[in-house]
Amino acid sequence: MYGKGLRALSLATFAAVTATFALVFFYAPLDADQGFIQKIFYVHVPVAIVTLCAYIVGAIFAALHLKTRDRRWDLRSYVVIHIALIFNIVGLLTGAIWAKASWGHWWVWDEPTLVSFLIVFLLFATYQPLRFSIEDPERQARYASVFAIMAGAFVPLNFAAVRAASPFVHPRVLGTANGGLPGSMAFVFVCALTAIGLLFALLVSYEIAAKQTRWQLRALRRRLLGGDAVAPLGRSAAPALGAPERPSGPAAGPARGGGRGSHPAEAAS
Amino acid sequence: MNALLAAAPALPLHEAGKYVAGAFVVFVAIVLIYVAIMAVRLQRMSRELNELNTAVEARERAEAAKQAEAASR
Amino acid sequence: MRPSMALLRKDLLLERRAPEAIPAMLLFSVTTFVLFHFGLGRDTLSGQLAAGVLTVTLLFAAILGINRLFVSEQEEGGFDGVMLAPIDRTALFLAKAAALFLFLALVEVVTVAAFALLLLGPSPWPALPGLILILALLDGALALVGTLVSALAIRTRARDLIVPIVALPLLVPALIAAARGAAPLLAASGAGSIPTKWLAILALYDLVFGLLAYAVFDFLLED
Amino acid sequence: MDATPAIELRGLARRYGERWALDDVTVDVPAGATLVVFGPNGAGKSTLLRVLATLLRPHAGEARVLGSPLPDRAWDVRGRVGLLAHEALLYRDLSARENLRFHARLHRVAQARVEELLERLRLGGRADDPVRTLSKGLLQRVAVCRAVLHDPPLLLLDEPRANLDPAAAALIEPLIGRASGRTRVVTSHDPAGGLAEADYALGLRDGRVALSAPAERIEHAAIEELYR
Repeated sequence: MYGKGLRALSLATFAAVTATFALVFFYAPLDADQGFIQKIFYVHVPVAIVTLCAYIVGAIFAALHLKTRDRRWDLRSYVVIHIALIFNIVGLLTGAIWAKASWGHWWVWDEPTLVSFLIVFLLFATYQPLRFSIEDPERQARYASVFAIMAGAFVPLNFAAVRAASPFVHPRVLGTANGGLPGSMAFVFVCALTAIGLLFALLVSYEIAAKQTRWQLRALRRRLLGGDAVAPLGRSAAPALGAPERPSGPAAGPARGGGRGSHPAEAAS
Repeated sequence: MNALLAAAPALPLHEAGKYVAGAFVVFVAIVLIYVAIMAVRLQRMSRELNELNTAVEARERAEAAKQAEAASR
Repeated sequence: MRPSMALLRKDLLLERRAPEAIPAMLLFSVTTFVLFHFGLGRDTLSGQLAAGVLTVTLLFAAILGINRLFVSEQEEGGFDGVMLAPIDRTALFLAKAAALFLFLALVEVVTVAAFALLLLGPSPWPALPGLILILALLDGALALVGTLVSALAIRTRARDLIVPIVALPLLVPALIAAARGAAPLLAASGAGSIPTKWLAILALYDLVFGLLAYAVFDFLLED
Repeated sequence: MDATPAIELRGLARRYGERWALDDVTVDVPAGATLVVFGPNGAGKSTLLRVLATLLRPHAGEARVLGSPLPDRAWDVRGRVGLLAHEALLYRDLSARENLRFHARLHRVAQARVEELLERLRLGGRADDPVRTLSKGLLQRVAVCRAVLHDPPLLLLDEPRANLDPAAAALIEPLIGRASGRTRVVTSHDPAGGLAEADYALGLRDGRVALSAPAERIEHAAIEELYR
C-alpha cells in the first residue's frame, strides 16, 4: 500500500516539531537586539526556505512529468505546489507579524525576502486557476507542468531582482547580534528547519495518499457498480489520476503507455 | 539597518509575547485546518466505502439465494 | 530558420491586412497616459515616476498583444495547418516571439514620442540611446514570456483572464529592472547613466526565460 | 501496389479525458487503396483522421503510417500526408494565393505549384480576395489545394464533398479522387457514394470497430445499421 512509511514519517514529524517548540522557548537564548520577538524567526524563516525549495522541487517534478509522460509526476508536482502555497501563506502571515513587531508596520517594502515572497505567491496562486480552466486532463497536466517549470525558474530570478531593488539589505538574524549566529541559535534553527521540512513532506504524503485512495475508490466503484454509478469527472484543478478502463479491456494489442503508467494501483509501488 | 533596530528597541516581553504567540498560532492553526479538511475527506471516503460494501453484500446475498434455489430443485 | 521566416512573414501580412493588435496597443497606451495625468494630478513627470508610468503602461499594452498573438492560429481549425507541415515546432515559437517583438517596437516608437510630448518633464533626447537599449531588452522579455503565456492560454477556457494573471507576476523582475534602470535616464537633473546591474538582470531574464520557453514550448502543441 | 501497407493500426486507442474516443481499432490499408470510414457523429471518425495525421498521439496500441510508427516517428509522416478537415485550415484575412504560398513555403514546394493548382481548380478570379469572403464551396476548393499542395502519398479526407455542387466535385476529383492514385482514408455519411469509391470499409460506433471488410462484401443495410 502507498501508506507505507506514513506512520514513521508522522511520528518523526511529531517528535521533531514538539522538540523544536520546546527548544525555541526553553533552550534558545534571547537575541541581543530583538529579544523575545526573534523567536518568530524560528518559524518564519524555515517556512520560507521550505516553501521556496518546494516550488523548485515542484518544477523538477513537472520536468520529470514532461520527460517521462508519467502522470504520477504531475500528481506529485501538483501536490507539492499545493502544499507550498499553504506554507507560503503561513510565511507571509508570520512575516507580516514579525514586521509589525519589529518595525511597527504590517508590511515593509524594504524587506526583499518578504516582498519577493509575495510576488512568488502571486505567481503560484495562478497555478490552480490555470489548471481549472483546462478540461482535458492530459492537456491540463502538460500545461500545468510547463507553467510549473517556468515558475520554478522564476523563484531565484525574482529574488535576485527584488533584492537588487532594495535600498539596503535587511540583515537576516543569522548576521546580527555578535557578528554571527551563536551556536545554540544555529542548532535550534537547524532543528526548526528539519521539523518544518518533515512537516511539509508529511503533508505532501498525506495528500498524495488521499488522492490515490479517492481514485482507487472510484475505480472500485466503477468495477462493482458499472460506469453509470460513477459521477462523470467535474471540472477540477486537481490532476485526474486513473485512466478509465477501456471497454475492450487492456488485452487488445500491446498497450504502449496508454493508461498504464497512471493507473492508481500501480502508483503504489 | 542597525540604526533602524536601535530606533525600535526590543519590545518588552509582555508586548513581544503577543506577536510571537500570534506567529506560532498562525502556524499551528493552518496545520489544524488542514487536519480538519483531511478528516472531512476521510469521512466522505468511508461513507463511500460503506456504500460499496452494502452493494457487494446485497449482491452476494442475491447470489447465495439463487444458488440455494438451484440446489433445492 | 526558413520556416520561421515564412511564419513571421505571414503574421506581419495578417497584421497588415487586418490590423488588430498594434492599433489597440497604441490607443491603449496613449489613453493610459491621459489617465495617469489625471490620476496622479501631475502635468510633467520625471525620474522614477516617469520611468514607472512608461514601463507599466507598456507592460499593460503588451498584455493586449499577448492576448491576440495566437488568435489567428486558433480561429480556423487550431494550429493544425502549421502542425501538419514538416517544420520544427519551435519555429513557431521563434516566429511568434519575433512578431510580438516587432509589434512592441513599432508601438513604442509612437508611444514613447507621445509620452515625451504629454507627460515627460526633461528633454527626451539625451535619454534616447539608453532608453532604446532598455526598451529593447524589455521587449525581449515581453516577447519571449508573452509568447509562451499566449500559447499556454490560447486553448484554455478563460484565455483573456489567464493571460494577465499569469503574465503580470511572471514579468515582475523584468519590470523592476526596466523601471529602475530607466529612472536615471529620465531624471529631472538631466540624463544619468543606467546602472549596469539592471541591464544585467534584464539580459539574464531574457536569456533564462528565452531558453526555458524555447525548451518547453513543444509540449504546449502536441496533443 | 506496394507490399507494405500504407496504414497499419493494431488495437489503436485514444481517449479524451475519461472517454475513449477510439478503442481497439485494427485495420490495414494497402498503398494506393481507399478506406472509407462510416459512423454517426461522434463515433471517432475525425479522431481517427487526426491520429493518422500525427495531430493526436495514440494512447494505446500501435499505429504505423507510411511505414513509420506513431508517435515516435511522427516527424517522418508529417509533410507526407494531406489532411482535408472540417475546417479549411486557412487564414481568413489572407487571400487564397497568400494562404497557399505560405503553406508552399512551409512544405518547401515551388511557388509555381500554387499557380498550377489555382488554375486547375478555376480559382484564378477570386485568388486575391480574402478567403473569408469566399462561399463554402469555393473555400473547400482552396482547402483541397492546400491539402494536395505538397503532393502527399496519403490523403485524409473528412467528408470532402460536403459543401460542393456536382461541377465543383468533378473539378476536385482528379486531385483527391481515386484517379489521384494516392492512398486515401475518407469519412462519409453516404452509404451508396461512400461504398462506390471504397476498397475497404470501416464502420465505427462509439469509437469501436463495428464493421470492417472489403467494400464488395458489404451491403448498404449493414452501413445504415451503424446509424441506428
